[in-house]
Amino acid sequence: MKFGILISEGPYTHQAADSALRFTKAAIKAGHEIDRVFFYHDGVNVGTRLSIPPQDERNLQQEWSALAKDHGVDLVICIAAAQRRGLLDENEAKRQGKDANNIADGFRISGLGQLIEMGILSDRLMTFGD
Amino acid sequence: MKFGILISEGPYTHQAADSALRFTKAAIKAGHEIDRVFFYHDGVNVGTRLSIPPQDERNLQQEWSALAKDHGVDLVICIAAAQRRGLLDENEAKRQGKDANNIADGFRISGLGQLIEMGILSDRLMTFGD
Amino acid sequence: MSETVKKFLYVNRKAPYGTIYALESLEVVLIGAAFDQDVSLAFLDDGVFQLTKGQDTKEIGVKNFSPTYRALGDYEVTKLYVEKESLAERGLSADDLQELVWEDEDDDYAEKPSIRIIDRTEMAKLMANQDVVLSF
Amino acid sequence: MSETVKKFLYVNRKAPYGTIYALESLEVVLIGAAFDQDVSLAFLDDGVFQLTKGQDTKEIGVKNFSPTYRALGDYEVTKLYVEKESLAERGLSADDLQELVWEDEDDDYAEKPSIRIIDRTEMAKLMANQDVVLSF
Amino acid sequence: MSTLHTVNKSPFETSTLKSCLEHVSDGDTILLIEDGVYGAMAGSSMADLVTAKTKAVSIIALAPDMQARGIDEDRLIKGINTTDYAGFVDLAAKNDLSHAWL
Amino acid sequence: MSTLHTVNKSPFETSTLKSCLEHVSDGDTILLIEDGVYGAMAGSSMADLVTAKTKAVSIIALAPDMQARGIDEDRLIKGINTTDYAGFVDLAAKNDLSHAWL
Repeated sequence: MKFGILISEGPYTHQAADSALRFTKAAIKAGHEIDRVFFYHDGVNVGTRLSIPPQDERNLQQEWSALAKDHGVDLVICIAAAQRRGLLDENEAKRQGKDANNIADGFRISGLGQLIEMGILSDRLMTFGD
Repeated sequence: MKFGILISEGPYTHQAADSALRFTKAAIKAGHEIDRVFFYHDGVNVGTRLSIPPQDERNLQQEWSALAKDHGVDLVICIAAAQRRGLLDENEAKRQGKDANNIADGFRISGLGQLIEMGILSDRLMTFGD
Repeated sequence: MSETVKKFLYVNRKAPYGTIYALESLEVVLIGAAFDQDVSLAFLDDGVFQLTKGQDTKEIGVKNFSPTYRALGDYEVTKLYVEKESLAERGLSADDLQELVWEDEDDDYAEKPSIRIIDRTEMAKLMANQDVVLSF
Repeated sequence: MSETVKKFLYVNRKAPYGTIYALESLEVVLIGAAFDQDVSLAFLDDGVFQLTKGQDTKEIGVKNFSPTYRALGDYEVTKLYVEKESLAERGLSADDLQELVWEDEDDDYAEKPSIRIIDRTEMAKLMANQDVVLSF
Repeated sequence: MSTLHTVNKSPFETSTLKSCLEHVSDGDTILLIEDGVYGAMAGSSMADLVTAKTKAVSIIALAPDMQARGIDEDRLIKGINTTDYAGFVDLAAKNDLSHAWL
Repeated sequence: MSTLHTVNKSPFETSTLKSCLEHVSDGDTILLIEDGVYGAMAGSSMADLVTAKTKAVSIIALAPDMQARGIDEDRLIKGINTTDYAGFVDLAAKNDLSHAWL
């Protein structure tokens, strides 16, 4: 079965990004396909490579990036939500005249259409938010 | 009278950062002193210079940076909360081996002791959060 | 993809301005309108506050996005279900809501109301009868 | 600054793990302990869940910070007020909470309980009688 | 000693206003801000609970947040007044302590 | 057609669980996750409301979130079962639709 995952809250502040990660891992383990993970609202902040959680805590960005690498999970950050919150890739930074970018490996920035498409193409859409 | 301001939520997602800004401006206008503004929890995200809100919306980071410049308001971002959420200045980025930083003009990163000190030294501590 | 038509329900349970969810939900609806799916919007609990008349955000510095609901008809988003019990619990009636309309091209472009007040039992049925529920 | 002693009250009204507020509030308490102020902690509403026994976060991958409350006594944070009505509404009693103690050096280092169960009227009085209230 | 309590949540969504009402002391002030202003509306399922406290404490709604949400003054519970940000600052200065109910 | 409803809020802090209970259809499943698991506890002020629904719908609590919060299985309302993340995935696959109450 094809799952689409929507994550609406940032890492650490709300458990939503953790719950989504555990659900995704369990779904992959059960042989399901993860069509796409879409990061919206503060969820875009999961994709920053500049976070440094305490050493005895989990690193959510790295865990998601590993899922992208190991299982080809498509991690899409909403461009409109990302701009409001200061999450940029190299192209966006250039286009907007910003001197730095902060997106992590395995994440890509795209439009809200990718969320709707995920809703159309996946068998089940799961939302994790607040 | 000396006010200390604690902001606990990020920009745009919650109105807290807006309310704090309007309270601060009104307090300055009324002749009060703003001792310090302390950014905690997701509030640290107010201080990123990489955000690009839509052109017809307010830019909270710029408004706070202007208050720091025009009125000497001390804008302090909690280092522990900032590390979890990926908000870094040049020194922190170097120290942590990160290739970019994203702090905006007028903000500085420091410890939680600055919040306690603000509680001790200000006449009133106002909290804006969720 | 044009062959797949799914029933999409956008569930709105949060008040506007205190948090960004109402605005960013509306942005999804506007983008989603281009995909030619069968779209409904549900407003219940504090979500009914999104549709009230007379919103004026000048003094709080936040963008007033309530006029955007009036544009939904042009995007062929014409089914806005509002829960009666949620209105009543908040001391509101249908008169407190904006008048939202759409033009029915199959009926000589007659203006028809987009807001449909339904009760809780009907809302539960609406929710049960969907392919995708998006809540923010 | 050593001359100023203010009454600080940390108000805890949120459950642990679902959000980070309980953990980051505790981090402020630990740092604040170095400032030699008159510190009290209030636990009411869902905040009482922070102090329950037997928390084990292994399966959710989030750090279990509940043992840290047991260290508060060593930081001379010895006044943890827990509201009786909040416990009762949640089906909890004092027995469901961790045992937290501090050593009274003025009384031959006798171990004394840090948790004080108070009722809502006493909680209101406690809140009224502070110089600084920090809520997260 | 008196306290300024601020409540920024809708009373229909969270129990924050209810908890605040149960913990205020006579003579305190409750300022409803952001989504908290919905608690000031007459005729709602929360109105009786709020009305019952208007004698012992001063309940005030922040007008800019009311206007943003389209709430006219004539919709407010009797006994609830309004103020603006300047008034908010005055209330914070006038009371000895501020307590934000989050 | 059946729906998996997820609730991740404490029923003492927000009205989310109450609203979900009022909008489920017979035969649906409610999965309590994160702070939502507090809604599964017996003896609380919410327990009667939840218990009343255990006949018409299946109410399940996510065990990892219960353990994190120190809630033993014997504290649960009778008729509420538990599951783990693998069971969560199965529930999502088995039901036709998922509805997150946020």
